[in-house]
Amino acid sequence: MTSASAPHLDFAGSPINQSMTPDQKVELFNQMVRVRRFEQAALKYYNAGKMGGFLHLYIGQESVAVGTLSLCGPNDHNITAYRCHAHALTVGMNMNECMAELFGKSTGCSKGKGGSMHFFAPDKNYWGGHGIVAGQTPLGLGLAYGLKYKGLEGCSLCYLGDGAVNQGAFHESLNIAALFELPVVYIIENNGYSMGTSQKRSSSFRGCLAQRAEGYDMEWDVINGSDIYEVRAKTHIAMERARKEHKPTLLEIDTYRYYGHSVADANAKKYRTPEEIENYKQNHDPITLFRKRLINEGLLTEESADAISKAAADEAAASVKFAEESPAPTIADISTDVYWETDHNTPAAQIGRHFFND
Amino acid sequence: MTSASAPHLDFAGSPINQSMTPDQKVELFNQMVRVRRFEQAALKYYNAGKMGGFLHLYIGQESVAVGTLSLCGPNDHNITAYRCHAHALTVGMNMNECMAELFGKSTGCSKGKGGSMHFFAPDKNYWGGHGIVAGQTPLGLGLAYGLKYKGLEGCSLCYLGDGAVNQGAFHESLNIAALFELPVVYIIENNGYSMGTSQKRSSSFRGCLAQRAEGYDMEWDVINGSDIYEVRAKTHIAMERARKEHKPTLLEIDTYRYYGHSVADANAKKYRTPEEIENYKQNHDPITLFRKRLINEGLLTEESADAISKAAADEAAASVKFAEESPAPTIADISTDVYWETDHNTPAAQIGRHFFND
Amino acid sequence: MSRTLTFREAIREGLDEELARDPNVVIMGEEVAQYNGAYKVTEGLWAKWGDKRIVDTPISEAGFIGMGIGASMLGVRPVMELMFWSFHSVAFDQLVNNAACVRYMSGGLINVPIVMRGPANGGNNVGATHCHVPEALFASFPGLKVCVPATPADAKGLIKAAIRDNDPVYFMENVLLYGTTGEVPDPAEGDFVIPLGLADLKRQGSDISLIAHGRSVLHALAAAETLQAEHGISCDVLDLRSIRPLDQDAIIKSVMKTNRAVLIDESKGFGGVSAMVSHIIQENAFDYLDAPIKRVTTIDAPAIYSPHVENEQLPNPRRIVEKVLTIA
Amino acid sequence: MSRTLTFREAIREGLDEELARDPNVVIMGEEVAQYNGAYKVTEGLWAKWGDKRIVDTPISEAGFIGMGIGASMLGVRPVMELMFWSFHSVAFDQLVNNAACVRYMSGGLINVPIVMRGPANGGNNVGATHCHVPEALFASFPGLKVCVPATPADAKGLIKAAIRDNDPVYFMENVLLYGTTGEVPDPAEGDFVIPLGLADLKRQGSDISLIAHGRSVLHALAAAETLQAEHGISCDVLDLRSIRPLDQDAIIKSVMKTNRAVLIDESKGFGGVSAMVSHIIQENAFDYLDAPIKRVTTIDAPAIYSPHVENEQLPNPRRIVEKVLTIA
Ligand SMILES: Cc1ncc(C[n+]2csc(CCOP(=O)(O)OP(=O)(O)O)c2C)c(N)n1
Ligand SMILES: Cc1ncc(C[n+]2csc(CCOP(=O)(O)OP(=O)(O)O)c2C)c(N)n1
Ligand SMILES: [Mg+2]
Ligand SMILES: [Mg+2]
Repeated sequence: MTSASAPHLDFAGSPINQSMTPDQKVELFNQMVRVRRFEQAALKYYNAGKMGGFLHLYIGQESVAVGTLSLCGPNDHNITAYRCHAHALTVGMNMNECMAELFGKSTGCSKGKGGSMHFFAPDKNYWGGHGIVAGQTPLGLGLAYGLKYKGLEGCSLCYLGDGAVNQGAFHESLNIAALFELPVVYIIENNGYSMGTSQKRSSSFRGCLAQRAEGYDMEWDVINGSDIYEVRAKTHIAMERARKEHKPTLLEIDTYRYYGHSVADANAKKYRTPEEIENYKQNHDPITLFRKRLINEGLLTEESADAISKAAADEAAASVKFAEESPAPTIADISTDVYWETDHNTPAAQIGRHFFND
Repeated sequence: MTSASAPHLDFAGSPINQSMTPDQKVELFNQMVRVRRFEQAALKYYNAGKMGGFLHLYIGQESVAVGTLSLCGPNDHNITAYRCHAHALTVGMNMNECMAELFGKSTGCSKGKGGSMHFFAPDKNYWGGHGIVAGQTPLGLGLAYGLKYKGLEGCSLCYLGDGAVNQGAFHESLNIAALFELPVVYIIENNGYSMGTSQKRSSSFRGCLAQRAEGYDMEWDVINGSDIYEVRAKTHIAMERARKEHKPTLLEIDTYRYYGHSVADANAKKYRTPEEIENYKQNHDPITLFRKRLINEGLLTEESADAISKAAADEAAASVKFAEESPAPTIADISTDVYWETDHNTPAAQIGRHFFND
Repeated sequence: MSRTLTFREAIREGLDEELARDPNVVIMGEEVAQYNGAYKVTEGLWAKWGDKRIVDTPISEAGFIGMGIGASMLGVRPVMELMFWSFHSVAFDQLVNNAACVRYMSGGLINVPIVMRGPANGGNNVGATHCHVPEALFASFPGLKVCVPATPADAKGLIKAAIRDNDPVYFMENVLLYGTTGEVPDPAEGDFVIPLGLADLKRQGSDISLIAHGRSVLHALAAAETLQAEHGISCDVLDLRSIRPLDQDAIIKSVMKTNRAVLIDESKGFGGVSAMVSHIIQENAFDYLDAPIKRVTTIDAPAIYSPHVENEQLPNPRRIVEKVLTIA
Repeated sequence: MSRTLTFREAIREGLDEELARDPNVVIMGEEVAQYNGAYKVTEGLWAKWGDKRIVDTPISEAGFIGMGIGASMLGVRPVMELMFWSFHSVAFDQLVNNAACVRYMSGGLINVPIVMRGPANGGNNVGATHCHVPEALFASFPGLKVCVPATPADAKGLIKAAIRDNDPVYFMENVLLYGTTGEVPDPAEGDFVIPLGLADLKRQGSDISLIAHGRSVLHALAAAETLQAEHGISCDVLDLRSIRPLDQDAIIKSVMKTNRAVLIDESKGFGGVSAMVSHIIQENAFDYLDAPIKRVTTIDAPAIYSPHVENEQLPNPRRIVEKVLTIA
């Protein structure tokens, strides 16, 4: 949010962007659009009472998940907080399992046990989806630890919000990351607010939040999130530093959310002005800007862009149908997935009482 | 510990030192000596099996507590970790109640309930004595909050070790201190080790630990702890900033402990060389250096210095006698001091069961 | 004369009255001021009392709760909101060591007059990490007090007692009760305070004692209706209200009358308030029991998200009726 | 053939064998490597296994435990020492949310094969913040397993089972047992593993069941001697060993035989393992009980420092004998 008026460099020419094929560039656009369409559908059915709990929308921030995760190879892992749908879809989870999870159905990615904040796909190197602010930051460190322990050249991307930087566990993680030289890239998705609290009211800092990394002798950078090319260019540097040198980095990506903290946030338009929101939508929307960009580059036309958008909306609509028609978990399902040993009915599971219900 | 070879300035002339009377200067020496003699006596009787648990000695670090606390006025409060005897004696607790606490006697400052790590004297603005590493750091913040809330011109001095800086609660405290503009001075007593772990093996940092303050847009400084004049001069600046501007500071005072982490630390001479310890004793001991200094200034003679030392040793010996002769707590005492309301037998204490013993 | 207030309004009224009574009372927490509270319990208080008395904090529970504890040692009386009580997990050290033990370790020189409050319950589809039910956990620490109201009047009376208490009181609310309504005495008729440690017999019966706290009390009352109407079973429904101090006399008295007990508790089955109450009953009314004490607790797994089955994981009237029928 | 080992050596031998068996096993914690462990449990392991397998961490429990949990999701098997279990308070979120709930919230996609271990007990004069007794606390979280050995052989057998278990196991030791000795089978005779969930009847009797875990088992055995010799009372002494999973069958079997039970538990009186066991007994052996179940717990106050009375705050043989005499 802070860098909107900083002098703008063109990152299209950076090697990691230049090396993309036209299809790959269009795919970035497609991914961002899919995320947005998925969430728009979710919003609609949340408001229709089809889901419970919280729904934290990512709309406005799509370039962050899509840009950074597009850089991942087979040994790169990632983990985030509760605003986790974009990361899920970008790593390759399908809309059906994600929408069904929101609907609390047993076909959901977490069988309806996790809900909106808890999407996971370990087979796609995606470790969730976590609800306690900054609670995932030591886990992200652990992924990096595991990679280094196993001698794999890869890195861990660990996302958190601008409000999460003031949790103790995050700071402990930064120190350990630097001290142990672990291949983790922390990415602050700075959307300017933690619920109704502006960044200025929650954090004391000098130039920016990422600069706190200096205290741990760690590299850092700030990224304009409205430009997916910039997101990729700068994140790539950090990821390479992690993979090749086992050195962590703290990145701060300036971005914005258009909706409230969660859909239940009745104050969404009270703690920020309608003008501020409108300005972002008009001038900084990562999808709109990238669409223009690709049209200029001759890789998209208005028609092909619209077709992508339409296809994504259709896919989202189909996922709603899938979710609606899926079965709910049963009462018996409540008691599974607690212990690995009992789920697999191992010898260990036969011994002693594991569950305590009168 | 790091700044031992930094160019040495003379802080005798700084206003806060110049303003001292000769008696006040001699009193600083006296206080440091009293702390050391008290702990030497404690060590002797710990080794004789008169106390239980841990005994964390402060020997070598005396200039820190004595120098900083000598700056305190009626509205200045302080709090520290488990290495807490020096702070206790310096704020004016007497040796008897302190020694009796070590002996686990009911005449102890905490009635034998707290032990070595838990000395308190709220009437002297001293809030302990805390055993969980960095657990006291939010409390120190709270003292500052209370002062500001009540409109008092004062500050909170909150001490912690070099190993404690990597606890989350401390970082949360730094952010809040800067954000809320609270009159707290955090003082890292950097003795180079957290138990057997050198500072380098526990913390990643750029120049020094205190520099982490920059990430919170907070002032900081590093102080050579072997010179009590420097301790006073630089701490005074931070305290005035707190009192007058409600701005926090992070100070790091380089110092050294001669004994193990606690007396039970069997490895005390394994993780550091005998030469290193000897060097500190010979060249950096704050008491020896200040004694020389005061003799040079004509405020002490060898004889008067020895007399001070002798008086302190006698006082410590008398406190041992007091402790030995004091009664132990009774079994009934175990159950008091749990709730204010039951201790005062208020109407609230009459209602409902407070204690659960079959 | 009494008015009908929601549970939320009743707590707010209690806070407001205590803010007026004692200038040392300060409300702190995430989003409690300008945002009016995540669950709107503190709505309007910032507008009325301003920045000094109603304080927004960063998302640093260990930091701000520890700060409140430290300030309380100097005489400030912080009433701190955990947006969810479940977030106690990141501030546990401050909650169970600094708040609970400092008085003891100082030989009684210090006391910590704080109140911690916020929602603590399952049932609102927010999943495992947000649905901890920590009343038994904190009640197990001597030095702490815990209370869990079930009605608007109790909520108001108890929050006022909590704020005046000179020991740390952990006050647990249920999100699903915030919108429920009930009669609350008019402030014009005098200060309305309910002491900690006093249970409330919310229904009189003779055949079995249903002992509960928090939202489970409402389930117990509903179950009691069904049991009376459909099975002719007459239930005492005892609302503990306060967990520590605990009204053991009321528990024993009820069981001595009915000779049977079912305990309803949103905790998981290993432990919980109900395990403790069960032990106390059998210890103190052994010869009066005609059947084993049974419990209805949350099905023993982390809290499930799915709104389709979440209510079945929790105690509910149907499960209570079924359990009662096994022993009555 | 068995050898006599100390409790400390037995755990170390178990760790060493598992380090050899599985290259994914890593030992982490404060001072566990170069310093050889604050209580010397890991002595010599760093010298033998080196930096990769034995890792010193900063004093950042939330950070390094969370790191271990994250690494375990990728197949590393961290065995993490808390220098004192009491320091769980600064890592509580990682321990009860990330370790206990991630499997559930992911619908079973993830498991967290970590072991947390370290001393958890009162009795060594370190005061209130260092003497928490958290076995019941953690056992109340479904998803976690908890065990508390009392003898060197049990300690070795159980730590090996814990490391091989694919769920998080919290292993609690007692500092005051580290130096105690006992027979431990020779490794040459084969892999010695004791499954979680199996209690051990450490003494056979007929008049009353003494049910305990950890160091309290030794007190119960001592009390049983006195009761036999001085009062002619014959005691079953059942060592639970594992708290979750819990050997309920063994508990019920013993009580059905003796018809009386005294539970010994270092927890404070509100809650604890003993409150749960009490409830289970009365629920499942109601008709067999000839007297109320009684408990011997730590006197209900924060842990006192004074070595002169600390032992009286804890369960001890004298207090057990006295309690037994009230019901036998
Ligand atoms: C420890 C903890 N405290 C409070 C909350 C409640 N909470 C959830 S999200 C949130 C705001 C976080 O803001 P930020 O980190 O900026 O992320 P964003 O929502 O903007 O993505 C809060 C206070 C929580 N989940 N966990
Ligand atoms: C949360 C927590 N973790 C670990 C410990 C055990 N412990 C006590 S002191 C200490 C070392 C602290 O070193 P430092 O902060 O440098 O202070 P110093 O002892 O040098 O004064 C450790 C690991 C503790 N008391 N609390
Ligand atoms: Mg944000
Ligand atoms: Mg140190």
